Amino acid sequence: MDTFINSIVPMMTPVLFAALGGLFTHLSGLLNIGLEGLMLLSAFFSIYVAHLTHNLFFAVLAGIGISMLLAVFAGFLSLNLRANIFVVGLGVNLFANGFTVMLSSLLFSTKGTVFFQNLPKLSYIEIPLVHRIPYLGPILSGYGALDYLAIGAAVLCAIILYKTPYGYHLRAVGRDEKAAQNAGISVYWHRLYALALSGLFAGLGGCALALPLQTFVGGMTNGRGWIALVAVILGGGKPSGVFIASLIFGAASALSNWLQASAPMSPKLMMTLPFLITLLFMIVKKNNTEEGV
Amino acid sequence: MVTLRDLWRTAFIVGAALGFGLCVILLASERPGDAIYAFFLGPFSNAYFFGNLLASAIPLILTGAAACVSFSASVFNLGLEGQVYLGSFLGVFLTCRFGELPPLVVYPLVFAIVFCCSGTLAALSGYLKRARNVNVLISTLLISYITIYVVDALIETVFIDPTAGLAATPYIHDKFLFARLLPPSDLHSGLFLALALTIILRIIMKKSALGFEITLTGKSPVFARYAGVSVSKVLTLSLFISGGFAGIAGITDIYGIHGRMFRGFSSGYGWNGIAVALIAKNHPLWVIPAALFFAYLENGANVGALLADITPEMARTIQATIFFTVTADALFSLIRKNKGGDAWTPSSTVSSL
Amino acid sequence: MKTVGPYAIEMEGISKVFETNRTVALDRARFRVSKGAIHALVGENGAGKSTLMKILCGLERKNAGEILVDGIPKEIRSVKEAYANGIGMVNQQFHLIEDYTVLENILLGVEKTNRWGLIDRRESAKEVQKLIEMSRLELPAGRKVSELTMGQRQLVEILRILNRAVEILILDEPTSVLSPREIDWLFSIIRELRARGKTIIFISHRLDEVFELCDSITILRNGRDIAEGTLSDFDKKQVSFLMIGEPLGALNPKRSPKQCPVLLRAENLSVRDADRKTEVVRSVNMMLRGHEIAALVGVSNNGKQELVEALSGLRETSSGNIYLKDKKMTGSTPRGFRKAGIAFIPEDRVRMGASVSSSVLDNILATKYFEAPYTKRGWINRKEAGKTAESLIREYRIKGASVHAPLATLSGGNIQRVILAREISSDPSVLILCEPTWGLDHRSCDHIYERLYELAESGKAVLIVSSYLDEALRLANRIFVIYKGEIIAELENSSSLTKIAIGELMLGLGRPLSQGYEGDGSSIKAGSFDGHTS
Amino acid sequence: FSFSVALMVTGEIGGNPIYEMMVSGAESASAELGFELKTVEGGYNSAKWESNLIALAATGKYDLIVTFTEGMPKSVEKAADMFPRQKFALIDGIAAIKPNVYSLGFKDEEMCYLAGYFAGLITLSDLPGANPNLTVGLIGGDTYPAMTDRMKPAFTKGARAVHPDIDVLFSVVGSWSDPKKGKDLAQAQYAQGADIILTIAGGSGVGAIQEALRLNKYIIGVDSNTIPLAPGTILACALKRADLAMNDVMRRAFSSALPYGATERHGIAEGVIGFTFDDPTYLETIPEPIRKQMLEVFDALKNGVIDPLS
Ligand SMILES: Nc1ncnc2c1ncn2[C@@H]1O[C@H](COP(=O)(O)OP(=O)(O)OP(=O)(O)O)[C@@H](O)[C@H]1O
Ligand SMILES: Nc1ncnc2c1ncn2[C@@H]1O[C@H](COP(=O)(O)OP(=O)(O)OP(=O)(O)O)[C@@H](O)[C@H]1O
Ligand SMILES: [Mg+2]
Ligand SMILES: [Mg+2]
Repeated sequence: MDTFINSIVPMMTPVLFAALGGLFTHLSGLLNIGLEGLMLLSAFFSIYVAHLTHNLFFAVLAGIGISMLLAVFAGFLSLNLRANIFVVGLGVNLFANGFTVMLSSLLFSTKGTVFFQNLPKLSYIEIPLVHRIPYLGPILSGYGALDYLAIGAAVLCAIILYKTPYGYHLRAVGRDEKAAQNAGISVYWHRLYALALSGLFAGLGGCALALPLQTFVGGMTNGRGWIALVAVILGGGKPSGVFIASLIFGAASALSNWLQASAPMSPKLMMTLPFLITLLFMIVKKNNTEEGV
Repeated sequence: MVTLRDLWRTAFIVGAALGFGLCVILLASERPGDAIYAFFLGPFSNAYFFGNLLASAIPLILTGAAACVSFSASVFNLGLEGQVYLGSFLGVFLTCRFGELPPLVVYPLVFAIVFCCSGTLAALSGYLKRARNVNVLISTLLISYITIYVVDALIETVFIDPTAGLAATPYIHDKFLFARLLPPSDLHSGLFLALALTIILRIIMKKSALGFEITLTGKSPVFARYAGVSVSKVLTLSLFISGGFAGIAGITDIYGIHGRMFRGFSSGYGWNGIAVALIAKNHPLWVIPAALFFAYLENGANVGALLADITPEMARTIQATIFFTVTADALFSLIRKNKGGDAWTPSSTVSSL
Repeated sequence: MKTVGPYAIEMEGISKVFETNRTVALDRARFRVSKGAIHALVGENGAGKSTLMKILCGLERKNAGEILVDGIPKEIRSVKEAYANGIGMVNQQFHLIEDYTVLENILLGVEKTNRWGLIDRRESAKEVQKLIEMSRLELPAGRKVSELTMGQRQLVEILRILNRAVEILILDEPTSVLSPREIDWLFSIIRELRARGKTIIFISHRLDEVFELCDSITILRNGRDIAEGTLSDFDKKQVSFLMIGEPLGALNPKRSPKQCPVLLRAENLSVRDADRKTEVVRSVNMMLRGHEIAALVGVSNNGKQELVEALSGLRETSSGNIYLKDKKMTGSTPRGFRKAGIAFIPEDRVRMGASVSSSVLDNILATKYFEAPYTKRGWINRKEAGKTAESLIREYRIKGASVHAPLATLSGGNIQRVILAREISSDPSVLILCEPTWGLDHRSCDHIYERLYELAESGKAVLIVSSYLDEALRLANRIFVIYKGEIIAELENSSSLTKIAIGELMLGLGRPLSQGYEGDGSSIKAGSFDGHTS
Repeated sequence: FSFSVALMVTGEIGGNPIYEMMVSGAESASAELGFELKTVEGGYNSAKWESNLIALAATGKYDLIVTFTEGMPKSVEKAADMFPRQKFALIDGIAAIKPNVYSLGFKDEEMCYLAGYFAGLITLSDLPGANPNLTVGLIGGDTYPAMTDRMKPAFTKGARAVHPDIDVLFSVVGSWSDPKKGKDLAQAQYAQGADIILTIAGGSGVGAIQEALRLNKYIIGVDSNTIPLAPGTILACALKRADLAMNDVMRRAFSSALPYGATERHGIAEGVIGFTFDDPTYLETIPEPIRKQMLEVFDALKNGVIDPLS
């Protein structure tokens, strides 16, 4: 049972990171659907840099950096050249998918799995004292550094969005562009910041996906960027909601994985579980009556 | 008015995008000249490739039109993929069931049932929106995922052709296959169906009361309600039509090319349909050139692989650079400056998600 | 006729062409305001007033011309730069974040932070409370703006600019949604600001207000300034002549009604608010007769909006019934109400009454398309619709590029005309309209009044909801006063009926007002209610 | 070049180890023998594969067109009918008999039987990572007929041949390139009592290896020898030498010795299916008795004494 519960958080982490990134763009009114691609790009570069430098810090930095770069580029396309953000986002996904495999075949001369056993490991952290609490200890403790960071990031995002002027301005921009402009807030810059932040968090998501596995495989995000978008909207545009949505999705996936192994059912039907549970959750939860489709 | 600056900007963007695409080719290809030729001109180099290009535009025209309808009502139907999938599966299943009947009886029957079933799948999200205020974007997406897995499970278990060697349904009878227009290429008479449906859609959107209600609701649901439109009904209906078109896209492709349904059948028809609709700025007729453009990019990649050494990942990278710029305002300034407000702004829809 | 320097603002040769519809909004206009003056900017609908002011505050870019602030040439490219130059503007179309609270809206862009960079809630609340108190207002600082009435929103907009401590304050038609009492409050604030040396630019179509309040004036016509000077050099006739270029016709006389059958009847009508908890309209009984114009007046937040929305089928009723003639309407859809002949013009024009991103034609068609001759077996006859639209544009003198241009490209007044034209032309048997002359210039007001009289004369019932008591008194045969969700008085409009008397009733007082009042709705705290201007 | 071959990959090479092996087999043959090799990646849009095949045949430039997998027979047959003078070879799939088509299938069931038998031996053993539970696992990249009809049953049969009560856990990743999910599934299987897992999941399998490393459990690899990636964790690999097979087909075609019109199925006897008996780590980590038993089963399969399916 502990293992089951313990498996939920790591399953949530990449999705949560990416969803936090998506959240900023959602609130700014320019939803970035390129999270999938940003994660993938960051996953590749973090592995590459980890391989070059054997330094996890640089690896994470590289992952974040490249993903922010692409996100800002997407912002430039959408804000300056007024390209459609949805199409640009699809472009980001396509680009990352192609470009990483291209680089992988150039740099590692394989288009397939890039796996290094000798990379520095992200260790699992037992929180002192906490891990000794009976029952609760094993659930609260014993995750990877990035897992803790993700939860910390959710808290940080909540603070940024609801306690700082920046957060107020950003949400205002998303709520009513004209009104924000009228209050002297720059719509352009806030949207660009939001996209940069989506790059930052999606980048972290990519690192959380690749670094603990010391592996890069082309297309290894497998739709997690899209799930992150679901979490953004399911979470009602709030970091806490996004956290809960990601957690639900993580738990549903864990359940699906768990049941798959021995259920006498078509595995394909088992795989619908995470989506089914998320959908049911959406139907059951109280949806505020604010309009907008 | 188009200023010189606009022209420069346009030239710069297109140049930058193509330049990057060329860099990719130069970097990764051993015979860049051949690769460039094959990618960009290959699809037009002979009737076979050109026929294939047109053939692969057919489902995109239909899914593009499908996306248009829902976007016009400002609902984001992200479940096209699942609706295509369900439509194709049902279509094949029914065609096998009615195998005894002549095609002219089966077609209308199958098209009607497929339209209704795929449409209902999409309209379900409209119902959930109305009953429980569930976000349509998410519910369509989730329902689509679920549909795909369930249909996969059906293909893998109950409706599988054991001799196929892969998860696929049995073939439908040859008499049901659409006529080929340009053999041996894939181009089939479904093209006319797609064009006709798109034009019908355009007429509905432009001339009918329903089309008016859909656009009105899309632009301002509050005003639409005030004006007496039943907003939730219109949303559900637009989803229904959208899903129906997606289903038709799937079964048309099967009648035209594959003759059976198999796992992984709709490789991105739904998603690409969305992109097509966005490039077409939500205008049903612009969907046709946008879909052709998309098909051109895909076939360029394919011809590039056949005649030169373009790999799928190179193709994706090049396609992405084109994606980045196709919707850039500057490119459309020539067309749109004169047309006033018909343009659909991305932020208004995306932010209302 | 000249305004005198030193000037706080000088705008010289300002031109503006809107590319989208190739409209010349401003044509080498000059605009100068003396320091410390209250300066009026007047002109017909579409004259270019708002555009000129938007250029001044960085919301629009000019094509040509130069701006001097305190004699120094300035480029104002964004609202932020305008604030930096001490210029702040209150737009008429509200620019508030609906789901932020009053407090958050007022502080938006100038939040107070503590040393961690976090918003200091306590300090903020204190500051806003102080601001509200200083301006003698009663506004719920913690309430979301979406729950406020239009008048309260206007006050929030004004407070927000006051909080910015600007030197030059632009008010674009601030009075049209305010109650008389609120207007008085605003004027006293404006005068106080002048006393503190600030410069105020005031846009209004109500010349009474202009003459009461302002020191100097600029008159704009078709994008050009055609006169400026101190106000004492002008009289009202002159100004309206300069504005429209022709003398104003005589005022139409008020007409007295015949006794006529009841058209619309509400019986014990109750309505709950959005979260279905409190009753905001309580057992209302009212009747509207053919051949008459009735007015519904009341202080904001007393159920006025909810009542008329219920009467027009847009809001669910919790009990009671609505009858049109003898047909029971309760529970019918908005479309059902429309088809039965009840037309409604809501207070919230931009969101509910129109779709600004749709074309003028579509806006006109929106409430008509489902009936002959515009539709036939589900197909719309666009030619017919175009004809109707063109004729309405002519009749209501709607100024704009074309019927296919988005509504948003029309000036504020012209948007109003489109909405009015649409509803009045639908030939309803009952017309309910909120703020009938909101944002309209003088000539259009008269035109609308004329249309309303015509409607009534042809046997229809008209109910106006107006915060402008002068208008109610001028138009209506009967006046309903709503207070705390109940119709507390139904008054025949005779010469003995005064604004003061109505005002007392609106506040729930049966006797002449001497001290403060305990009403919960009004925004103004204390001070006497002494009717409206002039 | 006097001889030229086109290789139509049904999908993309990236993320698909067996494709990678086959392509490398073809490339080495082309390098050794000096013929022209044109590799075409068909992409994930399977609608394109058949038309690619036809397009390649239509060029008439190639002496032989090679393609893979079990999904392709119908397409190969169609192309072969359209271009009767064009030679085709289908690897890892069996097409109907046509005079211009050669097909070669692999006996995946032998590979999986070997793996299953090995897994059974390990779970019963007293190796440090083995537990008393009679549970072994199989993680597949996806469900497809070869997996459900041959691989999984053979694996189960192999394991039960060691002990009839052995439970086989079966999970499907749904993707060949999702190492994270591979890891999660392995975690679930190990937590449910498995101590050794066979991964037939391409890039997704890497995640399972990581999880095994973390928990000190075991993995059986497939296709190529991956023991050096995680010695001591990947205990053995059941080999499917698709590269050798491909190389061999190319050689035979080059020397005009490929029997067109025939179909063959290669397995242990032909040296295509193998086991990492010679790997030094294997020799080191696996106790003698188990190794001996494995060799016996291997021989029995080779000689047809055991039917890996039933
Ligand atoms: N965004 C816009 N795009 C195109 N045309 C516009 C736009 N805004 C205003 N116009 C046009 O510019 C002209 C001047 O408009 P403006 O809003 O300045 O008038 P106004 O004097 O404020 O009128 P009103 O009294 O009706 O508010 C009008 O003809 C209007 O149609
Ligand atoms: N919420 C809104 N959404 C879209 N367009 C709007 C909105 N509010 C106003 N507009 C349009 O934008 C233009 C500028 O609006 P603004 O309120 O500044 O000027 P205006 O309508 O002339 O105001 P006023 O009535 O005070 O003169 C107007 O033509 C108006 O129709
Ligand atoms: Mg104006
Ligand atoms: Mg065991």
